Amino acid sequence: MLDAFSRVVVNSDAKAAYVGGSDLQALKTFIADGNKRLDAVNSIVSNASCIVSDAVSGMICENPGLIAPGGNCYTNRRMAACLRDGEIILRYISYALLAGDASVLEDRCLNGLKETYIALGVPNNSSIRSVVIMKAAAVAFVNNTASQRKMATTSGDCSALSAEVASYCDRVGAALS
Amino acid sequence: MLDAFSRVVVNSDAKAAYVGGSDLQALKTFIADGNKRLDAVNSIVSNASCIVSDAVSGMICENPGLIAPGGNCYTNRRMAACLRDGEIILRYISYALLAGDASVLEDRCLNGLKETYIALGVPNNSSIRSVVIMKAAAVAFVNNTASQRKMATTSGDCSALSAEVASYCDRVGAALS
Amino acid sequence: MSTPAFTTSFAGLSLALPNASSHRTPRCSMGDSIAPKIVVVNTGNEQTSRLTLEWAAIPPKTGDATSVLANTALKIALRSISKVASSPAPVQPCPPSVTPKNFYFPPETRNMAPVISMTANESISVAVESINPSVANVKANSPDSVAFWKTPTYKYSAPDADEPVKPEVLSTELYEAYFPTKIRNLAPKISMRPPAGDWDKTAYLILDKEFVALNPDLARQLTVKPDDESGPAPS
Ligand SMILES: C=CC1=C(C)[C@@H](Cc2[nH]c(/C=C3N=C(/C=C4\NC(=O)[C@H](C)[C@H]4CC)C(C)=C\3CCC(=O)O)c(CCC(=O)O)c2C)NC1=O
Ligand SMILES: C=CC1=C(C)[C@@H](Cc2[nH]c(/C=C3N=C(/C=C4\NC(=O)[C@H](C)[C@H]4CC)C(C)=C\3CCC(=O)O)c(CCC(=O)O)c2C)NC1=O
Ligand SMILES: C=CC1=C(C)[C@@H](Cc2[nH]c(/C=C3N=C(/C=C4\NC(=O)[C@H](C)[C@H]4CC)C(C)=C\3CCC(=O)O)c(CCC(=O)O)c2C)NC1=O
Ligand SMILES: C=CC1=C(C)[C@@H](Cc2[nH]c(/C=C3N=C(/C=C4\NC(=O)[C@H](C)[C@H]4CC)C(C)=C\3CCC(=O)O)c(CCC(=O)O)c2C)NC1=O
Ligand SMILES: C=CC1=C(C)[C@@H](Cc2[nH]c(/C=C3N=C(/C=C4\NC(=O)[C@H](C)[C@H]4CC)C(C)=C\3CCC(=O)O)c(CCC(=O)O)c2C)NC1=O
Ligand SMILES: C=CC1=C(C)[C@@H](Cc2[nH]c(/C=C3N=C(/C=C4\NC(=O)[C@H](C)[C@H]4CC)C(C)=C\3CCC(=O)O)c(CCC(=O)O)c2C)NC1=O
Repeated sequence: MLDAFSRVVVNSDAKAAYVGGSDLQALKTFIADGNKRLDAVNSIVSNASCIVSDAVSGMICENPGLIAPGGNCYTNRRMAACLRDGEIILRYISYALLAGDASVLEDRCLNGLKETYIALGVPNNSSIRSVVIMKAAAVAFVNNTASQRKMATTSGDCSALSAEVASYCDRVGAALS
Repeated sequence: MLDAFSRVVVNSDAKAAYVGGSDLQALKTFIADGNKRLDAVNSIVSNASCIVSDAVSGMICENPGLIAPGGNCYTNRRMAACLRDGEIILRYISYALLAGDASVLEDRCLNGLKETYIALGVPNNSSIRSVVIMKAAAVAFVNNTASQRKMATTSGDCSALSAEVASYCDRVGAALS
Repeated sequence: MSTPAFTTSFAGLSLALPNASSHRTPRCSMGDSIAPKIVVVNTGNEQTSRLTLEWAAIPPKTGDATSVLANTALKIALRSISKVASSPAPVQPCPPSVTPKNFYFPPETRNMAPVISMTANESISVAVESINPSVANVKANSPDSVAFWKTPTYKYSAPDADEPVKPEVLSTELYEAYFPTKIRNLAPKISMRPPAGDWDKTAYLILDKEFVALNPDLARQLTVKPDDESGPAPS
């Protein structure tokens, strides 16, 4: 079943997958901590825009040279490219959390990313910094401790899930180091 | 003589009087040691600011409690009032030296000063100390022995004048005792 | 107020002065701060030398007060011979509602220190000044960086277009191997509808993928700089 999922993501011809009703029940038996995991993924994807722009802003706050002439985020086009990359990376992380598996993240997103960034002059320590901020936000949302927004979920312990999403964020950092 | 001088002021209800040319010559025949006296007065009034701030500083150096909380010179406002009082007193002394007469000093400046100071909590012994320092400075200037500044005057003996200004300073001390 | 009257002659006035009556001086009383101001001008020429006498209220010497206070206090501070060997005062605990830096170092006096300068054998000056060095044009005492949506005003400053040089053409060979065109900028899209409750357990999960587009409007927002005092932007 999860192979089917990966195919959706990986194959350019594959169509979207819709899982409802009893299929969803079946899916949930396959993925560890089904309900909690879906809540966790939902908390991230529902706040994706905010998480990404906050992380990119924070990265720039700390290094304003990025948006000065010569900086890799200088001009709207590059800033938009940076925000897009952040969103791409966050979505692959959320997919890894859905699947409970980092292979698609590694193969489709991280493979060759460092080399690509070096060729483009994207400063990897800054990219890593933005992913670290996204990690803080993602962990906060999974644990429902985000200071500015609370999700309504049934209370319980999601620390394993938050540790898991943190580990996927760390893989991105490791790939860029 | 200065009575007449003052009368000039009183008769015209004016606040300022100007004496020059032949009026000045006439005046000088009536004030004892006209030229020397004018030199003496000049040496004091030309250095008035310095004499006053030096005397007040010295008074405070010897009694730092005056500028600590609770002291009568504590805060800019009171310090400004104290410096002003010092200037008032020095000006009346210089007037007494010009007139050769202490009556205006006594009547307009010293009369009721002690009682005023008691009512205000101004410590009279400190006031007296600052006048003693002003006396030392005034005497030095009249004798042209001030260590930091020399006036250019025709040499001669001005000890009578310096004793006279010292006596006016002593009257202030006596009035505050 | 009428103009001063000049007398033409003092002839005949006696030098034996009776005590001056108080009415001969301008009406004033204790507390008016009125005192005689004498100015003597000696031009060395009998015709032009002159004396002026003016009765005026003397205002408090506010300007002098500051420097007299400070200079005298410094002398007292430096010359106190008997200094008690001090042990540090106990540190007051910071109340929970107050940020420590505001409690121990209130903003009005924060980041100031005595700056001593001297000329050998001539003078010492001590000035208490704000210390504010900068690194790469960013001053130490700049306000903390604030996210743009937290500032009351902000100014747009990023250019819309690229620098005024030839339009950039990215060489695709740089990343073609890793991110071939067909799949570049593609990312999973996950959406879901959780069950609403016991009355409606309908739920679904949709997994899709999409090309993530550039969003110039959002980018424009993020390049906006908040108002601050840190001086010219680093170059
Ligand atoms: C000057 C610029 C500047 C920024 C832009 C931020 C950037 C920023 N955001 C967070 C950290 C965070 N950012 C978010 C993000 C969000 N929370 C929500 O409710 C929203 C939906 C979403 C977008 C705002 C979350 C949830 C955290 C985790 C901590 C927290 O809840 O505050 C962190 C901490 C990272 C860490 O701990 O290492 C930083 C530096 N800070 C800055 O100084
Ligand atoms: C720590 C603080 C501190 C001070 C502020 C001084 C205060 C001070 N000044 C003088 C004494 C004096 N002060 C002046 C004043 C002046 N001379 C000038 O050339 C200037 C124009 C003018 C202002 C400086 C003069 C002329 C004397 C007389 C002695 C002298 O010439 O030095 C005296 C001696 C008084 C006495 O003999 O009883 C004292 C104590 N001393 C201190 O310990
Ligand atoms: C309106 C302004 C005005 C003045 C300021 C005086 C200025 C003045 N002083 C003196 C003249 C003098 N002035 C002094 C004074 C002194 N000598 C000392 O050594 C003492 C330090 C000091 C005491 C105060 C002396 C001693 C003389 C000479 C003798 C005398 O004329 O009495 C003279 C006469 C000419 C001369 O000798 O130079 C004049 C014009 N007269 C004026 O009309
Ligand atoms: C014509 C003569 C004449 C005077 C002599 C003064 C006298 C005088 N001095 C002060 C007022 C004052 N006088 C002093 C002076 C001193 N405090 C000290 O510790 C020192 C010992 C001393 C200076 C040497 C101070 C500090 C005040 C202010 C007191 C206060 O407001 O608390 C006041 C009160 C009102 C005011 O501040 O104006 C008056 C009337 N005014 C006059 O009209
Ligand atoms: C599936 C995964 C996947 C990705 C992760 C991206 C990877 C990627 N990023 C960029 C391209 C870029 N990536 C960035 C990103 C950044 N610049 C910074 O200073 C920041 C540190 C950082 C954001 C955090 C920028 C600014 C560009 C544009 C570079 C340029 O055009 O000069 C490009 C070049 C082509 C293009 O612009 O589209 C590619 C392939 N695309 C993918 O398909
Ligand atoms: C298709 C969409 C879809 C979803 C989004 C989920 C929604 C969902 N979550 C839970 C249920 C739950 N969800 C959580 C999750 C959390 N609790 C916390 O305190 C953490 C902040 C957060 C971690 C992410 C927990 C702890 C439970 C209850 C325990 C469990 O069922 O595992 C349940 C079971 C019923 C209930 O308890 O309400 C359901 C249906 N399921 C779905 O089918």
